[in-house]
Order: sequence, then structure tokens, then C-alpha cells
Amino acid sequence: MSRLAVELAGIRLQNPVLAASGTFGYGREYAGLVPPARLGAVITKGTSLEPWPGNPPPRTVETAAGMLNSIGLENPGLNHLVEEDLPWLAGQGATVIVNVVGRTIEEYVAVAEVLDRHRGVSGLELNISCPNVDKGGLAFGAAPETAYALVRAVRKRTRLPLLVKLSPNVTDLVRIAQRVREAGADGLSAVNTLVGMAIDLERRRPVLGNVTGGLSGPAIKPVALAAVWRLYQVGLPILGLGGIATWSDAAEFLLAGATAIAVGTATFARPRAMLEIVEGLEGYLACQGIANVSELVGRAHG
Amino acid sequence: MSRLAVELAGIRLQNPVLAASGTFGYGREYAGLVPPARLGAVITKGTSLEPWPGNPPPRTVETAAGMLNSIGLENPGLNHLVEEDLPWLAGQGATVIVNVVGRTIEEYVAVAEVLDRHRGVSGLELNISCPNVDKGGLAFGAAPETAYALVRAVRKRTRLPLLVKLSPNVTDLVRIAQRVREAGADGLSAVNTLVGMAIDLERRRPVLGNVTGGLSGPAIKPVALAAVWRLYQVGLPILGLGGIATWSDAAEFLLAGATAIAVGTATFARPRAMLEIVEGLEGYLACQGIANVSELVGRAHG
Amino acid sequence: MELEQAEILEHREVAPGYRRLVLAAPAIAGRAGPGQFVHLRVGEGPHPLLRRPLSVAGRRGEALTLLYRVVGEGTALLATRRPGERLDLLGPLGRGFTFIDGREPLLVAGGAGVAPLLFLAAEARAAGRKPLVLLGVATAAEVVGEDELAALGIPLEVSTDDGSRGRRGPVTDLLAGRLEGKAIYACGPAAMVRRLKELAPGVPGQVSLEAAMACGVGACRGCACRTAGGYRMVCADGPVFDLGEVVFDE
Amino acid sequence: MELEQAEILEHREVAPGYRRLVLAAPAIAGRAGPGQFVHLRVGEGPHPLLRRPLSVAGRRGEALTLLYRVVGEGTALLATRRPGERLDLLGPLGRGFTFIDGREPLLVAGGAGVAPLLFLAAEARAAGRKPLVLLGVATAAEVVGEDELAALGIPLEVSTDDGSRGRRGPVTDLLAGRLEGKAIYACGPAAMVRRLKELAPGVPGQVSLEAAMACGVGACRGCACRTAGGYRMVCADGPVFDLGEVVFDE
Ligand SMILES: Cc1cc2nc3c(=O)[nH]c(=O)nc-3n(C[C@H](O)[C@H](O)[C@H](O)COP(=O)(O)OP(=O)(O)OC[C@H]3O[C@@H](n4cnc5c(N)ncnc54)[C@H](O)[C@@H]3O)c2cc1C
Ligand SMILES: Cc1cc2nc3c(=O)[nH]c(=O)nc-3n(C[C@H](O)[C@H](O)[C@H](O)COP(=O)(O)OP(=O)(O)OC[C@H]3O[C@@H](n4cnc5c(N)ncnc54)[C@H](O)[C@@H]3O)c2cc1C
Ligand SMILES: Cc1cc2nc3c(=O)[nH]c(=O)nc-3n(C[C@H](O)[C@H](O)[C@H](O)COP(=O)(O)O)c2cc1C
Ligand SMILES: Cc1cc2nc3c(=O)[nH]c(=O)nc-3n(C[C@H](O)[C@H](O)[C@H](O)COP(=O)(O)O)c2cc1C
Ligand code: FES
Ligand code: FES
Repeated sequence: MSRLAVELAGIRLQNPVLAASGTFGYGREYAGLVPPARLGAVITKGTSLEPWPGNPPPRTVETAAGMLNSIGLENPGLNHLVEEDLPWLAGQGATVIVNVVGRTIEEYVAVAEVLDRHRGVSGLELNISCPNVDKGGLAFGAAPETAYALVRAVRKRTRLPLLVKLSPNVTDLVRIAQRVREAGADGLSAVNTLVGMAIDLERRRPVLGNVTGGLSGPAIKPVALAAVWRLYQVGLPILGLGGIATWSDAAEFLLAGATAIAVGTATFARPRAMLEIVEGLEGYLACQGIANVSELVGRAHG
Repeated sequence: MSRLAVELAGIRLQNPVLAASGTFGYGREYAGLVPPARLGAVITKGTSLEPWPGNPPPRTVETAAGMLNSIGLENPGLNHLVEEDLPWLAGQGATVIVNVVGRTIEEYVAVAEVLDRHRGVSGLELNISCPNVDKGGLAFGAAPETAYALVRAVRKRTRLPLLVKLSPNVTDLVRIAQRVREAGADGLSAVNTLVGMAIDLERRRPVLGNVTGGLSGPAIKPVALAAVWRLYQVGLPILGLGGIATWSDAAEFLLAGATAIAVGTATFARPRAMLEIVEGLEGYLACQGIANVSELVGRAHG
Repeated sequence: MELEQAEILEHREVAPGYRRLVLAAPAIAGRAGPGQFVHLRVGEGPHPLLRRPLSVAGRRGEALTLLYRVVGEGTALLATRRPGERLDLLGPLGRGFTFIDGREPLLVAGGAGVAPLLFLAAEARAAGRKPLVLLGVATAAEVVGEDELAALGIPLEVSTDDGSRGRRGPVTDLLAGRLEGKAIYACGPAAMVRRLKELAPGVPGQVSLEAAMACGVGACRGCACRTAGGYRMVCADGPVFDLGEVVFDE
Repeated sequence: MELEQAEILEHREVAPGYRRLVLAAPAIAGRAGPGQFVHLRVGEGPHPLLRRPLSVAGRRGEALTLLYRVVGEGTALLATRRPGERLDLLGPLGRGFTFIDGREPLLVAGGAGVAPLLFLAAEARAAGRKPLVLLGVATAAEVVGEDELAALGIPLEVSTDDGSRGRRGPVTDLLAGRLEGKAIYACGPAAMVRRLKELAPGVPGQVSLEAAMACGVGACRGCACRTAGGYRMVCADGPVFDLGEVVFDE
């Protein structure tokens, strides 16, 4: 497996295939099919200081080669994570990155501080790009200065590797990423979902209880790939995601500049997709005679 | 057909189904299958003062439920439009909206001035949102003030109804639209394509000659619909487009706030898609007992 | 939870728009109980993307029976699959029905909601109980499962919207005078379930709910329904909930 | 240009990975000439989205023959369609081959590029010309169209990459000594066409090009190829271009 071993923003991963936040729960739900220890890492569901109830249903709707979700970051809160999920994941031998959300800078910082002391956590992913909550999420990620302020505050309180998850719903992704870098982030996750919606013709109302939602799945792959391509110039390591379903999708992201990739929506259709991608990449590297997957990173830039 | 008759930004349309710019040429290419007079209007390919050669090939690539294009606004220029295409379209009895592009404000203005005097043109659509050209296009549409300046300059030189075509690749679409309104636009077209890319695994290089391209087709429908939903608050009439393939897609856009809709990529797959949508809407209105299609507009806002 | 490539043994229309699908799914069939469901992949490419949840309608040895109604793109695609082909199945999923001691089962079904109740009826019978099935459909031709129930000696009463068979009206009109000593097991449209709660306030009961699903296993938090205790997940906390617990809008 | 729902009359593998598809397409077949193509819908839903261009490989009355190689998602899906089903066809499209007077046709094909040349060979024969076909494939099993050519008395010479039949090497190795008085009609990979231009500088010729296509009718400006006169559209200005006119990268 050493062909696949990579380091992402200071986090050592046995392979570059991660479970995307919010699509793999806390690892337990899919454990019978996907042993979490076989993944590069599990990124947890977005976790807040207190439990969040999430948005009114319906929360998902299928679209062409994609889906919309407006979960609204339902999660059982930091205590539950620390008491139940992290111990379980540690017992499984999984590498864990915690996706962090909050309504205020203080909330993000509080979560980061607690996790900084926790041995079962290899890194944090700050979600400043969720389109489904009023406060927090995209409110921080939409502008360079709010993103800077948040990342800076969290950076001061944790030595954990810090990934910052960016939104594609912005005019100038690179500018935001640069400020995030200046604030001390170790890496970038790109991308979160695109804002979208669907209307129910019978009811003549939006399908989703929260009106708009986040678009994910194969439909957004080209947009996510272009984001990674552009972010490559920022110089931070990138976790690429958005619509990845096969090992060749994953390879495209690596070539565009991602050091590792995460799989989200594809897991719903094919629970073992991540394992298949690990195998597929392994086979590709072997057959191309490539000693380590990092040799592919950014290669399409010529 | 009066059930379907609408007025869009001062342009009278026999039905609310238009051919989207760049996907129906100048009407002639599909004439054997789609008589242009049966459409609400034909929006021409983006037209510049001088002929433009377009971008290096490959210019298109298929993606999940969508496609990327990097045509780069290849077009034979204003003279060709005036001498060849407009007379032909007039002879067909088509309602014509000219999509205008330029590298500078002066070029946009120059095209608008010539067309202002032309009887065969019912309106202009300013393309400030093409992601495939270095100068012009998105360079104007990405920020409120550049968009304002351009629209203002064109507004001064033409009395033709002025639609402004917006890009979804921005943080705050509504803000841009408000400034476009203040500059004197009569309506908004939403949306143009999303920036995306694909990588060729064999060559380990971007597929498109121009590296990135614009994503269109069913994949982007949720994003386009959310854009129309949000723009509804601006108060200008909206031409909704992006991924529309069926009459029910069209109805969703009307309910979200579009006064009329345009069909782009779907025409490639089903050349008669626009005619089928006209029939489908007609049938829907009849069966719901709705006297005029405008009664649907914005209804999903409750 | 198993992921199984199940061979189609039988697949045919049993009523206009309703299809019966029998699959060789030894791993899943062996563990499925009434009220549980399978999450089924209808296509292979990126569209349609998500699996479709379908209740287990019966099992016999290694064979699993599903009964579904063609309502949209996914079920239409499923309807084209032929015996001999394989389907990608995840299951059994969710929490099913549990019998309530000392009360005979009264099964109340609306339309395709009969699917899980056919399985429940058979299991009830096998456990020596005396189930009664009430079924509401649009028109006589849509009555499905009748032979199956008859073979097990389970009584069935039908109501139709158009009066072409049984009583004309909603299935809940058949409840009057039948609730005494019963436990209700229901599956059908929201309107039916809501009416059921009104008409049988004191009667213990369970209902199988539907919600759009992405993961089907509790990971995505997408299939929330409202209950007295807050949002719960139809896929993992349900699909079967206590009738008393479920909260409807408006 | 017609849009036709053509019934599949015959559809089978003729060599590993190559399939022959015969369609009842009276409107299109009646008007198609060699070098023209049809634009064919392989799916029904939103994915795969675009049509696939395939050259007309022959016609007989109202029947149209296509010959294609399964290379990706669209052609794999097409391969599953059975006789009796209908395919949505747009055509005939593009500008085909034209005979050059006073010169016998030398047809040079690489792989699936043989498709339009089979039609051209048959038409040349019918017009009393004496075509010769040179075909390069990877291995002997991939030689297609042989019976058809033999039935018309058209000579065929083969080269293979693995030497399993004919000369080992590229098809352009068969050109030597054969160019005198000939006009070249070519279809195949870019490398083959480039080599052809090098080896036969003075010989008049035409080549059928390929490019990814969206509309197929000249409306989208997507299928640009480089020519001495600037970008031209493969779908509307071609797919057949003068060999001299075509410009390759690097
Ligand atoms: C636990 C459970 C068990 C079910 N059991 C059965 C059964 O045994 N027989 C049967 O006929 N139907 C059953 N359904 C409903 C069935 O899942 C839907 O009819 C089916 O998913 C529709 O898919 P479609 O692509 O044809 O429709 P479309 O409307 O095209 O589907 C679009 C999307 O909406 C979802 N969706 C649409 N309708 C429903 C619905 N009613 N419930 C959940 N998701 C929906 C689809 O899964 C898909 O993601 C069950 C639903 C659930 C949640
Ligand atoms: C004018 C013309 C005539 C052709 N005639 C034949 C023929 O007679 N027989 C035959 O086997 N092939 C022919 N081809 C090539 C054929 O169109 C492609 O092999 C086919 O489109 C591949 O589709 P896919 O979905 O299987 O492959 P994928 O690689 O999955 O296709 C992805 C996308 O790329 C496009 N694409 C991929 N390869 C090509 C290609 N070589 N040329 C154009 N577009 C491509 C597809 O149309 C699709 O939009 C012709 C191409 C053109 C332009
Ligand atoms: C149901 C669902 C829930 C999600 N929850 C979160 C979350 O809690 N935190 C987060 O940062 N991203 C969340 N995401 C975004 C994904 O992690 C990912 O960025 C996005 O879905 C794009 O990748 P994909 O196309 O592979 O799914 C969620 C996505 C989905 C579909
Ligand atoms: C091949 C192609 C060419 C296009 N050319 C133009 C153009 O010249 N001017 C313009 O404003 N939009 C252009 N567009 C954008 C479309 O008009 C439309 O906004 C977009 O494709 C989304 O709609 P659709 O999903 O229905 O195609 C082009 C799109 C495509 C696919
Ligand atoms: S469908 Fe994912 S939690 Fe229920
Ligand atoms: S494919 Fe549209 S111009 Fe050729």
C-alpha cells in the first residue's frame, strides 16, 4: 500500500481516499460494508458545540446526476462526538478528521480547543461553506476577510492540522484561499456543495423544507475540478472533492492539483465506492509504473 | 396560442420558450426541424463588432448530465448578422433577440447602436457572463460596478429592450442584478454556464483547448433555478435558463419567477425539445385551467 | 446489512402500474423482517443517482419479494429489468413492525402501501395470529396481494375511490366497529395515516413512513420525519414508528 | 436533414468490439451519400446527454448500415439495444466524399475508420470505378467488411500491428508504389492521416475527420478543426476535407 501513502497538510494517510463530511456519518453506519481503517481518513459529520436539530423536511431531492440536500448540519454535538464516536473510531483504527461548524467564531474556537487535546483526532476541517444554515457556514466562507478572521482565531488555539473547506459559490475562490492561507491554514478542502433548488410542480412550492439546498454528485464534478485547478496556484495542499465516483475521477483531481480526494454522494449509490477507488488507483499506479501517488499531483498543469 | 403569449421586458412573445444564445446558431442550422417562427424568440449566437475566430479545439466535452464548452464566442461579426442572418430570420417571421459581446464597453455600444436602427431586432441580450473569453464576457459580469458601467453605456445608445445575461459564478448575484437594474436594464437572463473543466487521463492534460469551459445541461438546472428564485426579488422580468429539457422543467422556472425561459443544450440532444416544451406548457395550462402562462410566474414564492 | 447482487427470478405486472419482483437474495432474505426495506440501485451510470427504497413484501427461503408501483423515472427503469439480470440491493434496512401482545393485527393499507403489510400478514399468520387486512385503492383493478392473502386464509376488505369494488371512499371508512381489541399496522399516504390517528385515538398502532432517502442507513440525516421527540430518521429509526409518535404538518 | 425514429433490423458483433447496426431509416437512407454521418441518441434520460456521430457505412433501399466500435459509455449503451427497438437518428449530416475525375480511388482506413470507406467503395464500384482498400487494424480478428468488399469484387489489403495478418506495421506502409494515378480517401486516427500527408504530398485526396460534437449541424461551433483557412466545423464544413487543407498540431 505504500504506493498510496500520502501526507496531506501534515496528516499522514495510508491512502488518498477520504470519506467526505456528512456522507459517512461517524463511520459507524457503514461499518459493516466499509471498515473505516481502510480509508485514508474519515471526515466526520459537521460537529458543533451543542447538538443541532437540522432543517425541516424534506431534506433531500434527486436531480440530474446529482442531489440537493438541506440537512442543516444536524448533529449530536461535541460531547457525543468525544464520548461515543471518537472512541469507536479509535477502536476501529481509523484516521479521523473532524469537520467543525459553528454559528460564531467563538463556537468554532471552542470545538477546536477541545479537540486539540484529543488523541483520536488527526486534523480539523473547518466548514465555512455550508449553504444550508443561516448563521455560520457560508456566512464566513463567502468573503476573504470573514474567512481570515475565523481561521486566524481557530489557528491560535490549536496545533492540529487545519483544513479549510471552501465554497464554490463565490466570485473569487483564489482570493479567499490566499487569505485563508495567510491566516495559517495547513490545507484547503474544495469543494462544498453548490447552491441549488427544485420546485414541486404539484404543490407549486420548493421541494426542500429549507427552500434551497446544496448540489452534490457527478453533476458538479467539472465545477469542483476547475476549483481545484485554480486553487493549485495558492500553494496549500488540497483535498479535492465534488462528484468523485470512480478511480479515474479521483485521478483527474490529483492531476489537477489535489493531494488527496474525498468521496461523498457516490457512497450513497455505491457504499463500497471508496474501497473500489483505492483499488483502482493502486492498479493504475502499478500499471503506469508510478512509485507513489504524489507523483500525479498537479501534473496536468504541464 | 394566446394562453402562452407573454411580454418579456417589453418584448412581445407568442410563447415563453426561446432558443438560448449559442445553441441555435442563427436559426438556419435547425430550420428544417424547428421553424424559428414557432418559438417565442430566437436569441442569436453572441455577436461582436468584428468576426471572432473562437478558441482552439477541442471545444466541447461531455460530462455527467451535462457538457462543457469553450467555444470562445466564435462568430462572423455584426456585418454578417445584419446582412445575412437578420434578413433570413425576418423572412421566416421570427422574433429576434441579439446576444451581444465585446472586449470593451465601446464594442458593446457600437453593436447596440447599429442594431438599434434595425427593424428585425426586438431586443438585445448583453452577454456579460461568458466564462470562455479573456476580455469581455465575465470580466464585466463578475462585479456590480463593471456591470453597471457597461449596461449604463449601452442603455444610453439604444431604446431596444435590454436583457442582461448574468453569470452564476459569483458570490452575490442579487447585488449585481440590482446594479444592472439601476443602470437601466429591462430584464435579466439567468443563467449563463458554470465554470468547469475535465482532464484527459491519457494525455494528463485538460481536455479543452482553452483549459476551462462552461458547464451547461440538466446538471446545472438546480443552480439556475436557485438563481432565478433569488433574482425574483430584484423586480426585473427574468428570462430563466440553464438545464431546461422538458415542459415541467420550464414550469419550475416560471414558478420560481421567470417570465419566459430559454432552452440551450437540450436542443443538441432533442432538436425539437423547444417545440415539445411549447406543447407541453400549452397542455398543462389547459388542463389546470390557467388562462395565461404569466399567472404561473413567481407563484412558488407562496 | 448486506450488499447483494441479486438475480431476478420473476418480474411481472400484477395490476395496472404495479409490479411484483422476486429476487434470489439469500443473504438479505434470511434476515429480513416485516416492515424492513431494501435500498435498490435502478441504474448503473450517474443518473438516476440514488437508490430506491422498497419494502420487503415477502420472502420464501432465499427468495425476496418486492411489490412496487411505477411512479417515476427510477421505477420505470426498474420495470425494464428482466429475469436473469442482477440488481444491486442493500438490506435489510430499518426497524420493522413488532407485534403487540394481546391484540389482533388490523392492517390498513393505501395503494402500494400494501407491500410491507403483505409480509406482515403472512408472518402474523405464521405466528398463529388472526390478521385482517383493509386495503384502499383507486379502482378495483389495483387490488394486489389478494390471492396471496386468500391462500393463507387472511380476510381482506377493499375500498375504492371510484366504488368499482367494496365501499366507495377512503380505506379509513372501513374502520368503524373494527377497532375493538385490535392493534393497527398501517402503510399508505399521509392523508390516510392522519385520518387513522383521528379515528383511532386510543388504539395502539404502528405505521411505516416514507421519505426521500439518500444513504438509507442513517449516515446522511436526509430522511427526517417529525415525531413527538423531534426529528427522527425514517431509514434508521423507522421506517416503522409508533402511530402515536408521528407528527404531521398543519 | 431528417429526424427519424429508426427501427433496428439487425445488430450484432462482427469482430471483437465492432458491431454492425442495420436500421430501417427510409428518410435518411434515401438521401445519404458516402462520408456523411448520422447523429444518434444512445440514451433517453439526461445522461449520457449528447448524441453520437456515426458514419453511414452502407445502405440498401430503406436500410441504413452503421459499423461502430465500442469505445466508451455511449457506444456500450448502444450495444445493448435490440432488434425491434427504435433509435432516434438525425441525418444525413455533413459533406461527404466526392470522386476526383481521372483518378482511381485508393481508400486508406485505420480501425473503425473503415466504416465510411465501405460505403464509398460500394458507390465507387457502382459508378464503374476500381477502388482498392487498404486497412490497418491491431490484429487479424479486427478486419471488418471483408465479405462485403469481396462480394463487390473490391480488393482489400491488410496490415496489422501484431503481424497476425498482412504486413506488420501501420497501414501507411502499404502505400509504397501504389500512389500513381490515384486519389486518396482516408479515415482513421490522426497519426495515420498525418503520415499519409507526408508520404503522398502531391496526391489529391480527401479525409474524413472526427471531433467531439454537440449539435452536429453547425449551430454550436463546437467541433472546430484546424485548416489552412482557419477553424472549420467538422459537422457542417466536413467531416470530409481536402487532405491538403487539414492542419495538425505540433
Ligand atoms: C421505506 C420505504 C419503503 C417503500 N416501499 C415501497 C414499496 O414497497 N412499494 C412501492 O411501490 N413504493 C415504496 N416506497 C416508495 C418508493 O421508494 C418510491 O415510489 C420510489 O422511490 C419512486 O422512485 P421513482 O424514481 O420512480 O420516482 P421519482 O419521483 O422519479 O423519484 C425521484 C426521487 O424521489 C424519491 N421518491 C419519490 N417518491 C418517493 C416516496 N414515496 N418515498 C420515498 N422516496 C421517494 C425517489 O427515491 C428518488 O430519489 C417506499 C419508500 C420508502 C421510504
Ligand atoms: C463524423 C464522425 C463519424 C464517425 N463515424 C464513426 C463510425 O462510423 N464508427 C465508429 O466506430 N466511430 C465513429 N466515430 C467516432 C464515434 O463518434 C465515437 O467513437 C463515439 O462518439 C464514442 O462515444 P462513446 O460514448 O462510446 O465514448 P466516450 O469516450 O465515452 O464519449 C464521450 C464523448 O466524447 C465523444 N467522442 C469520443 N470519441 C470520439 C471520437 N472519436 N469522435 C467524436 N467524438 C468522440 C462522444 O461522442 C461523447 O460525446 C465518428 C465520429 C465522427 C465525428
Ligand atoms: C447529505 C450531505 C451532507 C453533508 N454534510 C456536510 C457537513 O456536515 N459538512 C461539510 O463540510 N460538508 C458536508 N457535505 C458536503 C460534502 O462533504 C461534499 O463537500 C459535497 O457533497 C461534494 O462532494 P460529493 O459530490 O462527492 O458529494 C454534505 C453533503 C451531503 C450530500
Ligand atoms: C455551445 C454553447 C455556446 C454558447 N454560446 C453562448 C453565447 O454565444 N452567448 C451567451 O450568452 N451564451 C452562450 N451559451 C450559454 C447558453 O446560452 C446558456 O446560457 C447555457 O448553456 C445554459 O443553458 P442550457 O443548460 O439550457 O444550455 C452557450 C452555451 C453552449 C452550450
Ligand atoms: S437516508 Fe440517509 S439518514 Fe436516512
Ligand atoms: S457539432 Fe455543433 S457546430 Fe459542429
